[in-house]
Amino acid sequence: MRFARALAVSALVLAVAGCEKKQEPAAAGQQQAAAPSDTILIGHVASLTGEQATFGESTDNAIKLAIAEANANGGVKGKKLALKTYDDQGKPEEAAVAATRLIVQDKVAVLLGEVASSRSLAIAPIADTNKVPQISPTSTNPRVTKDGTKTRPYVFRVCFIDPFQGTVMAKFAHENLKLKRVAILRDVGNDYSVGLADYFSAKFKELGGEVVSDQSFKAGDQDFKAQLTAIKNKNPQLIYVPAYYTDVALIGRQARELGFKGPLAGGDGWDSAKLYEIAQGALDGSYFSNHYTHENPDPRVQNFVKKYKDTYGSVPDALAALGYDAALVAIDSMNRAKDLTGPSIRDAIEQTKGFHGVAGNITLDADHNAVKSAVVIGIEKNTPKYVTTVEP
Amino acid sequence: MSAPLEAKSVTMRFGGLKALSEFSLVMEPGELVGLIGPNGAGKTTAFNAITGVYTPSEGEVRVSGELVNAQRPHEICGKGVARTFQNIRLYKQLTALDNVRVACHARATSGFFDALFLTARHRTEESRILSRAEEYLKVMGLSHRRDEISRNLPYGEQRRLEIARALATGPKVLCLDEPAAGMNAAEKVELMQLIRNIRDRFGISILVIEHDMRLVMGVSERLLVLDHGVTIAQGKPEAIRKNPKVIEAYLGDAYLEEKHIAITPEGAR
Amino acid sequence: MARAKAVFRSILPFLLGLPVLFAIQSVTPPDYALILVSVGVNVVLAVSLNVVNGFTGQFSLGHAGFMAVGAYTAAKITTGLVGVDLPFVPQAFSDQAIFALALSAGMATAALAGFLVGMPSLRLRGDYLAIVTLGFGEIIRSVIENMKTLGQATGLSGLPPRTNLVWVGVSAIATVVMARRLAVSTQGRALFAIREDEVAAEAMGVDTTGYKVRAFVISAAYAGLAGALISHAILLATPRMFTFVRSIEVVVMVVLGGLGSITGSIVAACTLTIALELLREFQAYRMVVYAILLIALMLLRPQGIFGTREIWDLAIVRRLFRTRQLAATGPAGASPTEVRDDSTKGVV
Amino acid sequence: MTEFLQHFVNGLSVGTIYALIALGYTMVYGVLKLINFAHGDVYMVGAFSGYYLGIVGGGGEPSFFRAAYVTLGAMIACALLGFVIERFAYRPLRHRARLTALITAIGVSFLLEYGFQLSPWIRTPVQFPPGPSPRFFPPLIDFGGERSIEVLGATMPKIDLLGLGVALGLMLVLQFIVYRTRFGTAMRAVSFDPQVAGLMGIPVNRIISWTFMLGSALAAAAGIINASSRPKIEPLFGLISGLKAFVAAVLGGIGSVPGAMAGGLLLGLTEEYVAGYTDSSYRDAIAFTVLILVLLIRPAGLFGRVTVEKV
Repeated sequence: MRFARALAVSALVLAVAGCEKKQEPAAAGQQQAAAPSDTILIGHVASLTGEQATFGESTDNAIKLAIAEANANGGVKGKKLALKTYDDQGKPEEAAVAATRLIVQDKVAVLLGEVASSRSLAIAPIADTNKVPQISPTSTNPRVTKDGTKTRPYVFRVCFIDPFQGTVMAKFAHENLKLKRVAILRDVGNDYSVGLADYFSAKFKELGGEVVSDQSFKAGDQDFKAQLTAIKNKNPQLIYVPAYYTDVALIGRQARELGFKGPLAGGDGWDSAKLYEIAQGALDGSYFSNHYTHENPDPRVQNFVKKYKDTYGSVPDALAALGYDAALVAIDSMNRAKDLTGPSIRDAIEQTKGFHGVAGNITLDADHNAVKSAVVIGIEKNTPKYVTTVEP
Repeated sequence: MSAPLEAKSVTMRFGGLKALSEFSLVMEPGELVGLIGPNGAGKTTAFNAITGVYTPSEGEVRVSGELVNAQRPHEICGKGVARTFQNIRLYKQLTALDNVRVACHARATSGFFDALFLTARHRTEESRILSRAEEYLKVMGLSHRRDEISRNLPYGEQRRLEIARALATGPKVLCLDEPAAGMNAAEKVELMQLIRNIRDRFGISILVIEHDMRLVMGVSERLLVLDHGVTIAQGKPEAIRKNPKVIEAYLGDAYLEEKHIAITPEGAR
Repeated sequence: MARAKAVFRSILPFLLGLPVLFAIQSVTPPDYALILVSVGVNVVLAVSLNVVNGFTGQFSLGHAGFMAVGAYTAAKITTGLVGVDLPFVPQAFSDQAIFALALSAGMATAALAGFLVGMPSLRLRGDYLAIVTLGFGEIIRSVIENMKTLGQATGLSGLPPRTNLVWVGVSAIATVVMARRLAVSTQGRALFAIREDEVAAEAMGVDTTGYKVRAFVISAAYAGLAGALISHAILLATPRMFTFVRSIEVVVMVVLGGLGSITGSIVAACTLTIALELLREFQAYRMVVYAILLIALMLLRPQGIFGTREIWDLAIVRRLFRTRQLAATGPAGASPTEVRDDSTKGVV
Repeated sequence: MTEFLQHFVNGLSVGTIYALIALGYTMVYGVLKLINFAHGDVYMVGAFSGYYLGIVGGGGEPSFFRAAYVTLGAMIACALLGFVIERFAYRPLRHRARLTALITAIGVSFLLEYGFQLSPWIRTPVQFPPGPSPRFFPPLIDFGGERSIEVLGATMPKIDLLGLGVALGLMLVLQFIVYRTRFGTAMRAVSFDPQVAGLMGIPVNRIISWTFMLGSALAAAAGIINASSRPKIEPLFGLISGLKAFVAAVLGGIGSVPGAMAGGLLLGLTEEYVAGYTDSSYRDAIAFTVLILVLLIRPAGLFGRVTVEKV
């Protein structure tokens, strides 16, 4: 009996709490987008803590920069922009809650994020249901914007997707470097890495090359020599390591310690000043595909690099550049949109064509993916050097 | 009809040490047998071998004729051999009642499914267990402690609760490991009387380990004397009392007892 | 008639709970709904883990692994049957029926996993058991990460949105009812006996291994249920959701609530989940505050919020309800009057 | 053959680190029966202390002197940290259920991990907290010329060789302390039964504090050795290593000093050969499988003694 009573009481408390909570957002929620307020809120879901915090941090930094710039230029439609960032600890379920809160409670006009595809996938359905556009800066998995055969109406990205980036490096290795035998070392716990590795492998084989070894590691591992020894024994001419710079730097060092002399290759996850700081020249002779190059004389790029460096004391990595672009696309679309409701902004984003971002010119295709050229960057004397541009 | 409990040449070895050798015992129904011997004689080892805590290195243990050597303690308990422990092992955070109810579980027929879906079987079972448990508490004079956490009971009552718990498993043979340890003389006599009563009331066989020879002689019909793992004598109390081997083995301990030098219960493992 | 009565008694908590849940469901805005879902899922997790860690005294660190098994099984079923309608019933009903099937399947496979893990590992004790269960959890995750059909690191996405507050509420009630009924049953007392003294439990006829495995299996089944629910709330199942850190979070809830205390687990699960949500404003400082909170709480109440007792055993609550019984309080499920007055009290 | 040998060398290098962290785990467990969950994070703090010391003082050319100064400094810093953790987070809970202290241990672990992930409050002379992005750990010793030696075609970095030497040395020192000194005797007494040890006049609190400090200092040494060999440090890098080291300690028989060493090396080698010769994507899974199999055959680990409960 006591238990039944306690249960009843707690149910009641819960119900009351539910009702109480309901009241304030409902009251405030009626006028939602129509409410005349002088700021437009942009939401950002990022992993500010956890294993991938460093990526969330640079994305968030860049977005702040973009918004500050836009405000300095008069904001959007006469209103100031404000950013609200929620941490998701790198967990998909947290990302979902964070996104929901941003949309429902904070009434953000646009949602930026997430870096990782697995978390963007948790956010995407929420953006769709609530009709608030989501722009992911760096989620490269095709499924983020496409649910089965259907394109998600409110989900966009400003980066290219795995199939393109994977094939870029496969083609480059086969045609430019004239290599026949490669090995792959992938981060098995990371969807980005697995996706790139799969597409690279498929394309390289299609071109007639041979993948002699396909090894895995897990982010956070400190030692990769077991895999590298096995790889080296197969005598590949190149090792494709589609992973983040945090691991790649050590992989490069350890490959050299084991006496592997050939090039390593990777994707945009490599792009960071930290890569060179930690690798200390171990990656010389390697290549990676990226969205842009710091050497690009374009004033927009130079301006961004300089500002970022001044504000945060480090050279922006690819994640920062794409975060910046995502924010720019959002701001530009809001300027073009007929009003600031979700559907209008969505339509404006969808029409983005030839947008001049720091990480390349962005045109969104029917599947809401950015169609843009990729650049291949080589590493010489521990510094990145532009090599070539690959058109989609 | 075979004996409720039978041990045939049971030997226990730990490494090179022979803790018990060729231990044989036949318990007749309703018999009260005392197992005595000085510290380290192997009394508790014999208990452990009988109740399945140890698997005998050699020999046979039979419960109602069935060989139970390799069986686990709960299986042997289920066949009708219950025990208490020398160093009281109650479920310290449970109430006196629950301690006994756990033991009633040995005869329960309902399963997890019944418990989770509150089947009729579960409900009759629970009320049956409750009334049985209360009965055993009453027999041992613990009804007034029913809802007290067992850890908080006085020492003597903890001992009695342990016996109640063992009884609740519905045994044919009850093995009591130094039930009077740590009690004063008057309490000991009272307890021995109680043990007799239990035997008479439930008609079960009881095997008692006891350190105090005089005490156990008063209640047992038969005695078994162990020394260094070897059965040195067995028979009626009067005969044992006069047995020179027993006197020799016991001299040291009896002497100590006389001088009232405390012997820790742990000492006799 | 008796049978009907028994069935009625068995499902009474759900009959009472459902209208409340539907009411809550209809008034809760979506942002709170998702938070309440995670609260509910954490209640399921904490209470079910309490059956192993609190009732039985076995230290398991593999709860996330069983969540993963449940989540992936259910996700495979719902995504596989998407667009399939049962004949003669409205589509909404058909969807829910399929989801119910998926949840049950998730529970069943998780229970099976619990059995496979429990059989060998429950021979070990204490920290050895902890590390082995943790290992199994990681093995399960590793296997998922390597399976193409399970989407590897990306996992399964595009799950139909089936989890709602009613499902979560029913699951939470089911878990609590399970734990409570166990606690006041002879089976539950056998589990407590194992926690208190394994040797003595064995000697009193409790098949300790068998009971430990059973507790483990039941607990795993509910973990699977929680996994299935959360994955259909965020429409995604990825290995990243089921790391050992997740298992640790659940252990924290159980210990903070008080080992063996069902209400303690509930309160701890609610408090911690909501606290973390409120702390979201602190951004990167959130987890730091959380960590300090955790240490402080443990130092202030080392026995957990309620110790091994239930909320109604606390003096302050007793006074509130003017409970007749003044006898000393028992630990979880030890309240002796519970069974005797079955006719009136047996509902839960 | 060369490949086999190369794997052996690699495995030793990883195993050394596991072993060093496991030594600290095992000691703390030995006296307190507590899984010091924060140990992996103390290891991380050790590496960061070394990093900061390397920047602030003695900056400049790598030298033996600098290495010694940084290592000792980091060990002292972590010993102090260990002292503080034990004093304020564990000691008040010593007489409570063991799981209670485990939760505070988790709390301390979170505090260190997430605390170090915050963006810097202090920017000069060093940035503290360091924030989430990885940092380069500067070389402490210059071996001059070749950084690796070659044995039968297998290459081994000199720094790993040095690390192995240091680890073995520390293990011997520890073994000596535990079995040959008064402190060690007291430690073992506390481990056996703290209450009785207290009654025998052993200052239990002080012994436990010292044990904690010793264990934490070992973690710091492990942190420095690892960072010298794999010069990337970040706030979360103790998490996985700590977990693996705990596995190693259990594998060897938790509470046993040679067990921790053997467990660490065995785990390192197992992972290495698994990743090298079979499917590297199952590396962790197989490492755990090995652990489980070992524990099922020897429930107290390789060097642990099965304690039969007296009835």
